[in-house]
Amino acid sequence: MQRITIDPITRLEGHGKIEIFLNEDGDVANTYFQIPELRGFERFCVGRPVEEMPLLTNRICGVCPEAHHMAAAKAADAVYHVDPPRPAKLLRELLYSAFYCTDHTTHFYALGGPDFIMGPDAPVAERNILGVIHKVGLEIGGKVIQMRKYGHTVVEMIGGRKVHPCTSIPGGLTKGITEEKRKEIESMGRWAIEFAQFSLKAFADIVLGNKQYVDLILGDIYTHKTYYIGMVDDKNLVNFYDGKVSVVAPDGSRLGKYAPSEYTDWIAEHPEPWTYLKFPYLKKIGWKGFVDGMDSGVYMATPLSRLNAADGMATPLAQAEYEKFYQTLGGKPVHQRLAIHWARLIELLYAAERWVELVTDPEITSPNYHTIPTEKPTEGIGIVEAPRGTLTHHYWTDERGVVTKVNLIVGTTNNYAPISMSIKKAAQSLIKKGNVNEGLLNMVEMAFRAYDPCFGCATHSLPGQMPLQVNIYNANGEQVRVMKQYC
Amino acid sequence: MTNANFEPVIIGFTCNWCSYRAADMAGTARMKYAPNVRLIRLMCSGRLDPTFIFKALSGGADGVLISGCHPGDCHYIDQNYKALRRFHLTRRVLIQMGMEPGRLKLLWASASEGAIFAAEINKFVEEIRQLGPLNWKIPGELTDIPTQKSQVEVPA
Amino acid sequence: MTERIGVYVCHCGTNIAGVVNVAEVSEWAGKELAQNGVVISRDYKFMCSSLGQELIQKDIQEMGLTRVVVAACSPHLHEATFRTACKNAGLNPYLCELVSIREQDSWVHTDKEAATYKAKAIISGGVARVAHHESLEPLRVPIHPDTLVVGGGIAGIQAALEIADAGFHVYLVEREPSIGGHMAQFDKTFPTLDCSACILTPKMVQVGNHPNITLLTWSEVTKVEGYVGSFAVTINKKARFVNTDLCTGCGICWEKCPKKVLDEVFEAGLGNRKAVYTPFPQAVPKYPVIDAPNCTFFIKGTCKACEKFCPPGAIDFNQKDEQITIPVGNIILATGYDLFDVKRIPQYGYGRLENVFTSLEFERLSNAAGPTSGNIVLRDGKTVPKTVAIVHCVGSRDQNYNPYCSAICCMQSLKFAHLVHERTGAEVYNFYIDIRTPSKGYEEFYNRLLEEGTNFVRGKVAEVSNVARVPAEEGKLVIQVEDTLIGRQRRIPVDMVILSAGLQSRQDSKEVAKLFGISCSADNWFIERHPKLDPVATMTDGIYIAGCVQGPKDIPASVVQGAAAAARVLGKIQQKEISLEPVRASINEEQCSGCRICNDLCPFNAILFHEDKVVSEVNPALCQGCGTCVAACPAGAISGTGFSNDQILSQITGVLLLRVNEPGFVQQ
Amino acid sequence: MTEKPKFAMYWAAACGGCEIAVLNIHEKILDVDANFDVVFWPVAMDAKYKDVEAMEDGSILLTLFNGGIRNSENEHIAKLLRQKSKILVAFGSCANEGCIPGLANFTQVQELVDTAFSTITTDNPDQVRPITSLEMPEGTIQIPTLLPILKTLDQVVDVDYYMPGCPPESHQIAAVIDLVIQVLQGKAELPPKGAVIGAGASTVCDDCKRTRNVKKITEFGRIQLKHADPELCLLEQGIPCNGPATRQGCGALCPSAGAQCIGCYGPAQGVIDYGARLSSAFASVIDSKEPQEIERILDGLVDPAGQFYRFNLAGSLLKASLPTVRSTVK
Repeated sequence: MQRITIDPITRLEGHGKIEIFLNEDGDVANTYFQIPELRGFERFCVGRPVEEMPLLTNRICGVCPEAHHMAAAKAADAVYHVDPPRPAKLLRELLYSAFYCTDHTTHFYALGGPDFIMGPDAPVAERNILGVIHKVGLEIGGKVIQMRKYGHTVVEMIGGRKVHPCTSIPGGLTKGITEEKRKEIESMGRWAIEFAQFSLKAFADIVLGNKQYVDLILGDIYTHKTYYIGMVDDKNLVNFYDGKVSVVAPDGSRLGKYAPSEYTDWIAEHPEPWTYLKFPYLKKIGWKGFVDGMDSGVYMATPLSRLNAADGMATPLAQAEYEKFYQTLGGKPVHQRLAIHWARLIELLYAAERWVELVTDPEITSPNYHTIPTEKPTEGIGIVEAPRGTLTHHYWTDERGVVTKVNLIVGTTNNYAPISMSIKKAAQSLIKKGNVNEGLLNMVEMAFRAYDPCFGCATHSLPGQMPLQVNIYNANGEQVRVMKQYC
Repeated sequence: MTNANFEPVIIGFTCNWCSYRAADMAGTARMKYAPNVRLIRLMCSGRLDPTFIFKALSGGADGVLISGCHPGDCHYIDQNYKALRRFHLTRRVLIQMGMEPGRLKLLWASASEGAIFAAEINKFVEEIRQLGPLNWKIPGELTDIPTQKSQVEVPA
Repeated sequence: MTERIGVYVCHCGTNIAGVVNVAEVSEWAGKELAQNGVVISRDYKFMCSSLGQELIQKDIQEMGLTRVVVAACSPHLHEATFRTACKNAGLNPYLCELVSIREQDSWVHTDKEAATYKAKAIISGGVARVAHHESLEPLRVPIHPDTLVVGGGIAGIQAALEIADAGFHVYLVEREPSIGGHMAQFDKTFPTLDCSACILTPKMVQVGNHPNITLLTWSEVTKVEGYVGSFAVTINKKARFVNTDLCTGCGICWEKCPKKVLDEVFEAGLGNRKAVYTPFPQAVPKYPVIDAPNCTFFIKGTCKACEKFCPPGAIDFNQKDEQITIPVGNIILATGYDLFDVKRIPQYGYGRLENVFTSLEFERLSNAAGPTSGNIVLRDGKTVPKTVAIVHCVGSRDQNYNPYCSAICCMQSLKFAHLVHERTGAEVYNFYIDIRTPSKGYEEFYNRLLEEGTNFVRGKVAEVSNVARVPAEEGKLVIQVEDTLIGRQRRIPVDMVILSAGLQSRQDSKEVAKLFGISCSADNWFIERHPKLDPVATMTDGIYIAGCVQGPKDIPASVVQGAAAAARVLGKIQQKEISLEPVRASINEEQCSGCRICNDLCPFNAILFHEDKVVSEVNPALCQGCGTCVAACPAGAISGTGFSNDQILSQITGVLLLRVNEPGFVQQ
Repeated sequence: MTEKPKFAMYWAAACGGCEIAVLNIHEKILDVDANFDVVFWPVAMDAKYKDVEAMEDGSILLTLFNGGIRNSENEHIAKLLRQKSKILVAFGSCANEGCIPGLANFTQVQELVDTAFSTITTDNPDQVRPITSLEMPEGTIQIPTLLPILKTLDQVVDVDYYMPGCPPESHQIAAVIDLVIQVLQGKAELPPKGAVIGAGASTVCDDCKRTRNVKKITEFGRIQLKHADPELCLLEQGIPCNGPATRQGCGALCPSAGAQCIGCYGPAQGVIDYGARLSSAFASVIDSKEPQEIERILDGLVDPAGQFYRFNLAGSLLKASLPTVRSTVK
């Protein structure tokens, strides 16, 4: 039995560690994708005032604090049974859309993108943002930087801070925006739309234009027929901030939609003793292990899932791309994981359009951005779509609004099972006869990098990178080769 | 160690004008009390910074005594009320931190109350003895905390 | 560790050495505390002896010690001694720290081992602390030669005259129209029975004419700013409606004034005065005041009789209150006392039973210048009482009212008994708890009363009633009392009852204390700096107290305190400038962000906020060094010299040194 | 030109916000690329771990270390980077004082795991818990053990500079990078070892535009239960704002956004224990002399320890709750 350890997976936010066991033939017998840490937010948030949850859970993840800030704020609203005034909701979603643009940009150009732009087997040292800049030219570097800057500027204007926003409180926000800020935000939004279109074009040129990549995408290596979930509005169109969660079966049929208050009827988590992270699955279907298909409760929650789970996009340009997407990939649902990258760019376009839509709403500058809660605080659930998947915060409080219990099902966690499956499948198809090289390893990594997993979020654990180490043992368990790669 | 032969160490913060003089008076009157308290003189109980309390507790003390002039008798008019307020809040913090509230004691003692001062110290020492050692101190270097070595080894 | 610290452990004969193993301690310190900077550790029989001090000084000079720790008695005893010793050896006195191993160790512990162990611990604390001491220089503040005296009673008068006679200017402020205080209301003074007016008036006149005294009657202090040496005091001169530059005090105005007013203050409600008046004939200053609320002109808008008849035309109805601000270097508070309100004890019947009198009423009654020209008669104004009861301790030594002894009631009651006896020949009963006659000539006076045949009944009067049970009690006031000497309840019928009311602090004493930034006891008497050794100074530099404001006392004691306070002030003035303990707080402007947490924490108003720079600042001359703001500053921008964080925190670490090194420490 | 000085950035127990904050210096990131040889930066680029190992001690000029020390892994790499770096900077609240994850020090580590594995959605009838070394059919697999308490960087290795903030504000990061570049060009001096960089000496109030008066607290309030006056000091309105005790550096972002300061920049210059300072300040201005009344007012502070140690429990004098500390002694 040979053993390979990939530790950690790189260019994702947080931890991950893969154990690959080879059999006598040097083929993959099994893989274990382990999350080595747990932070215990569910425990140490107990005792804190509920209005602090949007500030504390921010720190679950500094990459998508906005998502936690929003989910927490919505949960805290629910705890106080208070419905924020419309302007507050508009502002929150505006902040959130701007954040989406930044986050998807970061992932596509800095984290996931390099695999495509540089090519999966490009030298390690070039497979990064700087490599992308060098290849595509400084112009794109400048644009990426500009996009991220705009996104964070809007987050700061509404959220008070660039990272870890602070303005959402039970009942709304602590501040609104002025007309001149609104104008700024609008012009940035319009630029964002252009940038999104530019990115889709780049993707079309570099990836869709490259047969090798298309085959890679369409190939079986990265395909799983699982369930998909994603939030939709009342017209069943993709929405990131509010709505019901739509659940779609591998055959594309809609299993149903659940409101935040119903999530416990739909989602359950399965523990394994070899990892700190739990495996969510569809309660109605049940946990059948790391398998796909109609009978396995394993589901995915990613940009691709959201597209699969919805009937379309709420904005015109994105809707057009949406249709092109399914035409190109042969109808709904799309099961190929690498298509997530494309779906992400479509969401980028949607977010940018939504951004402009919201900022041009006449109510956006209204001073009516907070409703003082009057009800006794009890229990509340908040759900938003984090870029990496459906994010659920559930709090219980005492009558003073002090948290007594917490449950969190975080973006990436949803995808723990499918990611594990993708890794196994990729490893099985790529590692033969104990033949391993970094290119292959990276293609294994690509299997999950597509999910843009954020195990900082997932484990609510203290993320932090660990060295990637591949130990290869022969059948006698002697170490014949050691490969170490940092991050 | 069992409480019986456990000798607590208590840090006592005294005000220069009342409680410290009460201690002096207990001395001149040769009143006997337990040798477990180490008094630290402040000009006024109002000088008491909770930092001192935490320093004492995390530095090896088993209990902390705060003493000052009786309400209304402060030599700096009403600074002992500030000590009173800090005492109440600090106690709340320490309770939340899992400490037995009995380890923090507030005692008003005038310069003439040597007997009361001595008696209260004896009482306090006994109470702490019953509570046992505090040990709010991470032994040695933090890095000495035994942890399972992770599998990722760096060859020397 | 750059400091070179010397540790000196004192045997104090056997006082310390008898319990603490001094040699062991000093040897331990020399060895174990070497890494903390201790370069020499010695023990000696009597460190405070000149030989002991020379020992330290020799080491300072020869070994170049930079810090000294003396483990001996309480710093309150010998801190000064050893600081001076260091100073004389060229070491800044504040680089010396005293560790009390006598009062706090050898004298209070019996277990030698434990005591020795404790000595080591606290010495280690002292060593750790002293390393962080800084050289300090006392603060020098110039003294303004003028003095403010508040209160024109005998204590204030005495203080004012002492200072004025010494050639320095005094402002004497009195809220009544005339100085004189309670003493002016008395007829005789115990035990010598000389006429109160006869001894007081000359002093009042002296004050009135003294070139060095600015007399401000009918005035009150409204604001006090600044600090010892340079106070700025604002005084409100209430409108007198009499131009004192023109007024001759001839008295025609009050003769002509048609309006009679019951005199609640000076005559204790027994007599009347006019709406324009001086409280009493010998009033100083001689100028009258118009009592506006009662003046017909101010009420109806007509009359002006006084104005019409005033020869120099000194009446001025348009006068307004006048605010003046004066600079002074020192302040003496002699604001006196209030009388206990006997109505609070209803069973004694005052106000209900007309022939029950208060002590003050009796003073007026017996006063030749009083409403009855000194005839002791009942309320009806003619009947001379045949039996008189004098009740001691009314409102004093009573948990329900004032727990303390009012000090003067015994002698006052004896005086009353004598006067009644002398003037009416009536039968006199004194009801007392204890007779207290501690001063010169007092006990003799008591004996004299006994000889005069006064009846002394030892017992607290339960009730004064007018309900007769036997014919003999008809139309009489009956005293119900347990005579504790014969152990029987007694009922004694009398014609007149005098309640010897106790003394209490002025009802506004709290406000006055706050105004001047000093403190009150639970009973609201002002607190002296030290009950024995510094009875007239307060915790606030430059502010002194004299007379009953500090606690109940008789005339001689008040005069003594007046003079004593004056002496203290003169001493300060003579110094031209004074040095203040350099134990002070200061704010680092860089670190202060003007959050204003500290602003309201200082009772001495030493912290001021600069709106422009948005930072707070401590006025070192006002700061008393309590350190409250240091502990409260969330930014850590305030530091306290003499009791810095470094010093205290390292002292904590120091005293815990042994604990932490204990074997078995941190064992569960 | 001669070889560029080496730059490294590492995250231990962090949320990634620090990395984002660094990326948020935007164009400046190109200066870093121009002036430094970025040898090691997990989130942004790949690098060979063995190269880092192979480097001579002290060959990395500047390492920005963010994240707290949660497990032996973090500790191990902290030591390695200390060894390889000339200048080691504790970067961000976690490395400085433990940050929000430090709140875990209120509870024993086992409780953290138990809670996570028994939530309402967890289907765990067999009470499964992570096992650090587990025999599977294919062989033994392991996961690291969590330390009993979360530690700050300087509780593990010697730290040269401290850069606070959760995360450090990008303009501060840019300024520090400028400074280092200046130093490289001999145009500036490094601050003394142990200094706090990228922050001011005073507190958040210094940058807060709200008007401040003398403080007298008669009531502690909750930000969601009132419409706070946007012009007036929040603390004066009873809203427990940590600004007065929190180091200047962020530009008072939260108070200017209508939210109370939660203290992410840590203690001000020369403050030993943030929580002690802040609680002392709050308590001192409580407007009552009556124990019962004081208690009533304090009831308004529903979570004092959390309020005062939100970001720096791990870095405080007490470090962790008593039971947690005791659990470290076996």
